[in-house]
Amino acid sequence: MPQKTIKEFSVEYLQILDENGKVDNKLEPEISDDDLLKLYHYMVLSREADTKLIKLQRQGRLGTLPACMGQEASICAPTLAINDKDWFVGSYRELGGRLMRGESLVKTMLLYNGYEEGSYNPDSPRTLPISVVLASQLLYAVGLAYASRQRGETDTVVLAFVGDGATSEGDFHEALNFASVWKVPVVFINQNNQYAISTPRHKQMNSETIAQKAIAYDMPSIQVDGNDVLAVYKATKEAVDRARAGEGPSLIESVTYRMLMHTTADDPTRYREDAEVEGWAKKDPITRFKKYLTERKLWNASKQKKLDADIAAEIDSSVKEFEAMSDFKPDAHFDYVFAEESELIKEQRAEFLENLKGDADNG
Amino acid sequence: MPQKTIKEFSVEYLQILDENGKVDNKLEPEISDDDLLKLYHYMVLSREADTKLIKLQRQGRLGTLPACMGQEASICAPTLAINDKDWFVGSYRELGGRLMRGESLVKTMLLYNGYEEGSYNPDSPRTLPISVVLASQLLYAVGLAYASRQRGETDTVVLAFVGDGATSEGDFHEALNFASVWKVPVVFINQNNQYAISTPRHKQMNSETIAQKAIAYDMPSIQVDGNDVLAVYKATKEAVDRARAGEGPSLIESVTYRMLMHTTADDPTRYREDAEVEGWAKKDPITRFKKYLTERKLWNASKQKKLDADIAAEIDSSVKEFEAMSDFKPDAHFDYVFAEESELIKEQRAEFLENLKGDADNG
Amino acid sequence: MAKMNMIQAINLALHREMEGDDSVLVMGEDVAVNGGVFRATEGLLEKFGDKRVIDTPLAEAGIVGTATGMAIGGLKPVTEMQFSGFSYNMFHQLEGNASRMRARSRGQFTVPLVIRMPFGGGVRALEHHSESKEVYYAHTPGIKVVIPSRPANAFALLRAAIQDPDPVIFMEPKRSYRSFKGDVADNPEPMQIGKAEIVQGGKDITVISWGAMFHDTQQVVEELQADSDISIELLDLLTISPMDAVTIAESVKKTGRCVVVQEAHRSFGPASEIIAHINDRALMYLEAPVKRVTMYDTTVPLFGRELLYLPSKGHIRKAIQETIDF
Amino acid sequence: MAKMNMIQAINLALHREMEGDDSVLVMGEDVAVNGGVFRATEGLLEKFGDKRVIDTPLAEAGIVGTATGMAIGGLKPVTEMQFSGFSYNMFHQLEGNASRMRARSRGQFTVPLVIRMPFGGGVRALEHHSESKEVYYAHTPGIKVVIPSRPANAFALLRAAIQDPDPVIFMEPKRSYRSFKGDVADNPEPMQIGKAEIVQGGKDITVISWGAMFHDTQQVVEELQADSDISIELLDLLTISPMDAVTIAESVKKTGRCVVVQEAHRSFGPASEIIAHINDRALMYLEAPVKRVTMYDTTVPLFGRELLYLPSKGHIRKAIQETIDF
Ligand SMILES: Cc1ncc(C[n+]2csc(CCOP(=O)(O)OP(=O)(O)O)c2C)c(N)n1
Ligand SMILES: Cc1ncc(C[n+]2csc(CCOP(=O)(O)OP(=O)(O)O)c2C)c(N)n1
Ligand SMILES: [Mg+2]
Ligand SMILES: [Mg+2]
Repeated sequence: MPQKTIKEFSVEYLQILDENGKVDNKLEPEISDDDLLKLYHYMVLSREADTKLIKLQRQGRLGTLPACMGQEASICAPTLAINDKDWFVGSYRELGGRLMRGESLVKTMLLYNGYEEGSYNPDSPRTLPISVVLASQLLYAVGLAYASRQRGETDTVVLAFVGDGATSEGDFHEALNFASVWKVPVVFINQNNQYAISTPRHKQMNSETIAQKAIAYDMPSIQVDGNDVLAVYKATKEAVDRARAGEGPSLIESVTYRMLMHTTADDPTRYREDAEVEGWAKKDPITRFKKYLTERKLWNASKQKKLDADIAAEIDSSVKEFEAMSDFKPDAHFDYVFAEESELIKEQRAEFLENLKGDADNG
Repeated sequence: MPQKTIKEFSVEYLQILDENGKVDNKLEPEISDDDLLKLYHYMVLSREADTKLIKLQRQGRLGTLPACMGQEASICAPTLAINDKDWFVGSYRELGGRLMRGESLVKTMLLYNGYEEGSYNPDSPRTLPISVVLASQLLYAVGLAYASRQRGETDTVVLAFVGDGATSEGDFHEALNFASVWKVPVVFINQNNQYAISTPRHKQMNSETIAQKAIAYDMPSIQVDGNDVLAVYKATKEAVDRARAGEGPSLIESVTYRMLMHTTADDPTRYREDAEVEGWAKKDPITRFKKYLTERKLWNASKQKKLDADIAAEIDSSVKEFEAMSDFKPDAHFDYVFAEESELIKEQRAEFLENLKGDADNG
Repeated sequence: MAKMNMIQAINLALHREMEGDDSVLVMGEDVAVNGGVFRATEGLLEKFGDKRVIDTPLAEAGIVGTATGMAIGGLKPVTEMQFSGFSYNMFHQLEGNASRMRARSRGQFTVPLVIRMPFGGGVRALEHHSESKEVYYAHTPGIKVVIPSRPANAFALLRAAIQDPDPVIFMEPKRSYRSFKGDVADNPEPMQIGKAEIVQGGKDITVISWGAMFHDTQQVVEELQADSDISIELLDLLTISPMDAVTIAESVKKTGRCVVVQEAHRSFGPASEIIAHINDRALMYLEAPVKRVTMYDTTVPLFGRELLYLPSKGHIRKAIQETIDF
Repeated sequence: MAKMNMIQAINLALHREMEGDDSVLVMGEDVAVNGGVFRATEGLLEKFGDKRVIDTPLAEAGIVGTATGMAIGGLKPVTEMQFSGFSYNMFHQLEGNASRMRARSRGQFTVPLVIRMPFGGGVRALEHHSESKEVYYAHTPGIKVVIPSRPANAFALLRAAIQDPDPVIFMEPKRSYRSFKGDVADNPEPMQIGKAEIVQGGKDITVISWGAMFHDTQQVVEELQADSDISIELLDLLTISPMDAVTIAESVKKTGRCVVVQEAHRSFGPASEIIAHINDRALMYLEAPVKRVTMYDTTVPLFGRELLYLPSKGHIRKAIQETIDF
């Protein structure tokens, strides 16, 4: 037996709704009108909320936070493809997805105001808190999927998000490997927004696509236009269906762009050209989606006006609610070291409260 | 633009000298007679030394050590493809390769007798000590390759070994990614010996080949019959040539089999069938190579007799030299904490020597 | 009541917990078919099947990371790190997620996870197989660190660890795995994590140790008591973190003297924390400095020299003697 | 002599070392084009090119692992961990290779590597961005751990770290990056790693701190001295490991009292090691227990509460007062 080819692979790309809002009807996914409108609602809400959060941060009313503008399709469309019984395992840039999952904007603001209370979301019991250690969340996503099957939930799927930069971490590799070996129902959504802070994709990896990384695990994958809600939804829905059917995990590379700063602490003009940003502005996912909805007669200017007003009001009342909050229990942190307080923690809590009194006395 | 294929990949397999010693002349690599004989010498030496080391361990004269039988082609053929100026970065199962690099068997025995002196090999200044933290060595292999280029050694190549099990570690992924981004001259040799201790390949990964893992990095790779010296050599040589020419790293999956225990602490009958082992015995790399040499008139029974005698004598004298060694400086370890001894280490060394005296006094 | 060694006791504890609770599962490298490289998990696969006894891929972060997810999802994974020396591959997972999930989510998500790992020297092993670095874990909030010393307490404490609603690092002194047997009651009083054991009372000096060193220490204590009229209070620490500062301090208040014997490196080692607790709670009772008998601050030597660098009985005896004579 | 803040001093040290030695290079996440998220490496890319100033892929083990190889191969890599909270991803590389290569190979292969990492709280950051876990590194043989407190010592100690033939963890108190300026001589006396600095002499009590806490501590010391006639000896630890036990002990022998102020968690923290050294060398001089003023053993809170959990000036003052009054 001489030299011969033993395996062949390919990577597919999917786009349905193009930059000009033209749709490829053969590929159009089935989405109910209600769901289409829900999706649009949350994409717009995400964008407006994002804008508001950044403003609040600039005014010193919130701490450092990440910007999401441009990635709304890439974040919200996958979220539409799962249901409440499924798990949502995010990184930190999935604002719109979290809102769709039922988290309130008040919680988001609490978190970015430095309170763990923002990560306590009993109304969304299957949405995990944001994860900052890059790619580490993918591993617990895989474990969650294993647990759901083991506990007899034959229907549950885990949706897990990760960035392009984070694919360089060992945990990314270990998670995809475990998922494929265990054949667990996880759908990995890669937000390929072209940058990891200042580092562009080509310094991050030598491969032209992230989708091809799934080949290392014989895992289905696809690259999609991440600013095209229809493509992102369709690819995710197919992957979710496979996962539910017991056919294991998938990787979706969603090609998108972070239009603003990495976080409010970042200055993107240091590492990228305005022209690049402008190019991507033309591919905006919301503009494109709106055109599609309008053409399908699901949308019009008066609906838009009402939506804008509703969202402005919602954000406004959330900010008010958030700003009215006070009275955060100072020693709360001692409550969450262990289920049962240890002696040392008990002593330290007492010392803490004693010192607090002292500090207050000292002004 | 609808759904379309954007990338295609394939994995090749190479075998030149088949299980029966039949050679595919079209693929036969150019190797000088001297080199062929050198390769054969070291493969036999490796096998005999391996056998002897295990015997010594069984007699309590050495500690736990790994067995190499069956992997001689897979280890020695790549080593033949590099030269002394190149770096050799092993894991722990490359005995034959280390001997080819000029390490003495005495050092090997010292190491497995629990003395770091066995890892001090000034005669082989570009061979790194064995590495036990799986896959971690791949990262420093990549760094070495970067350093050689940076320091103007435009010719140096790094050969790095890793097992099938170790491909699951995050470090494997990070190393291949860094190597491909930096386009450094590293050749990764994957010893796919089918097991990681008791864990077979199919529990380790969902992919059918390890070679395909290189696709994640757009890195050239190939799967070779690891018991076929000619195939292993040829694939490595091509990869080494590419690396030297500045074309970057490669991954070679060498499909072989660990015929004996993982280490002397392991009992392989707990996890695999004799029949499987017997099947692989028929593919033995040394038998096959000997047939090839004999057919090429490079080898005959009398040469074999001489080789056997030489090797027996060499091993014997190494064992004698090793066993004659004594007088290991007890406080040697304090010498290698830092280049310059710190105060605390100075004090601790004094305390150590004081205690030692006490212990001796106490018998 | 049966006589067994520590490995058997650990194995029995795993059997009992898996029988008693469907959500308990065991996972790690070579734990299923092979029964673990030390045979701690032997027989579990046959009894509980490969969904609850999992040979994982070879990746420690993968093991602890996925186990964290399983624990969040309602299971109780008992993971094995083949040797503690390879547990650092998962350190970021433990520090970053498992240890923080309760605090991060205000109790919404919790991680009842056990990480078993053989540790320590004296078994003529390869590099990375002989270290005692419990401090890395003990200095991390949100996790408990337990080190048994005998079959009976290994059995009881591992069961307590599996039942614990928070992450527990269960470090097994591999030198004690098979070196002796002890009585293990199949249904003993449960043991509580967080308590040191006063193995014997005494009034002249407090001697504290844990894990494999505990046995050398105990022998020296017995020899010293046979040879002299020193009355020694011997403590087995058992839980490294959170440390039982009260028991330590009460003992030292009584004896006024203390020796700590540990395999860990000296600097920033557990003995320093013990000394700090004594400082906080019993300083004025001290009649001599607390002595630290420890591994030195060198990399742990290969086995050719390891016994020289591990605390020797002579060293322990000398430390006790000098502290008494101070 | 120029006035600059700590970030500028670090940046200048990198410039000087890279100018002076071709084998020095800088690598990490976002260190080149972006000049580092704190701008510590600003201007290096333009001056030294992208072979010596490398934007790496996003992988901490990858950075430290490849840097280890570079160091073995004759270069002097200065790596940046973007925040210390992400350095645990490379812990196995450091513990398993960089820290051991000298011992493993009997000096044949050595690793002159620097790992810079901003650490500590007080800057209103996200989770994982505010921890002080120097102990993980300090308990590891074969590596040094340095923490500067001021522009001048940051400049001199970073240069010493780069020139050091062994791995040095250089932990930068990010709260002090831009909070004040100080004089930095471009060609100062070199500073030696391993020495604590007696910032001011005194005879009633020794107060020890380092990093960002040093400044709060110094302020309290100054206030106390203004308000009373307490004479305080103030030490800046500067090197965490190997610790300057002699300077600490000599000071405490003189004063008989000591307070340690640290951002690190209390249990198994650096203060415990300081107490252990005092125990070993100066116990009988102590007139009061050494006080530990520390972060508590809870996960470091998000910034909403972090100032409550970091040692406050009130807490420091109280500790000094109580120790004096003991
Ligand atoms: C393990 C780890 N290393 C470093 C960081 C610091 N960091 C935060 S975000 C970021 C870039 C992430 O890029 P990418 O994965 O592409 O996600 P994006 O921010 O673009 O959504 C870095 C380096 C981190 N959070 N975790
Ligand atoms: C990081 C790490 N985890 C676990 C181990 C323990 N261990 C030693 S060898 C081995 C199996 C390695 O298998 P493979 O990579 O296939 O190499 P082989 O032994 O077959 O040559 C394991 C799990 C280790 N040495 N390092
Ligand atoms: Mg990105
Ligand atoms: Mg193998």
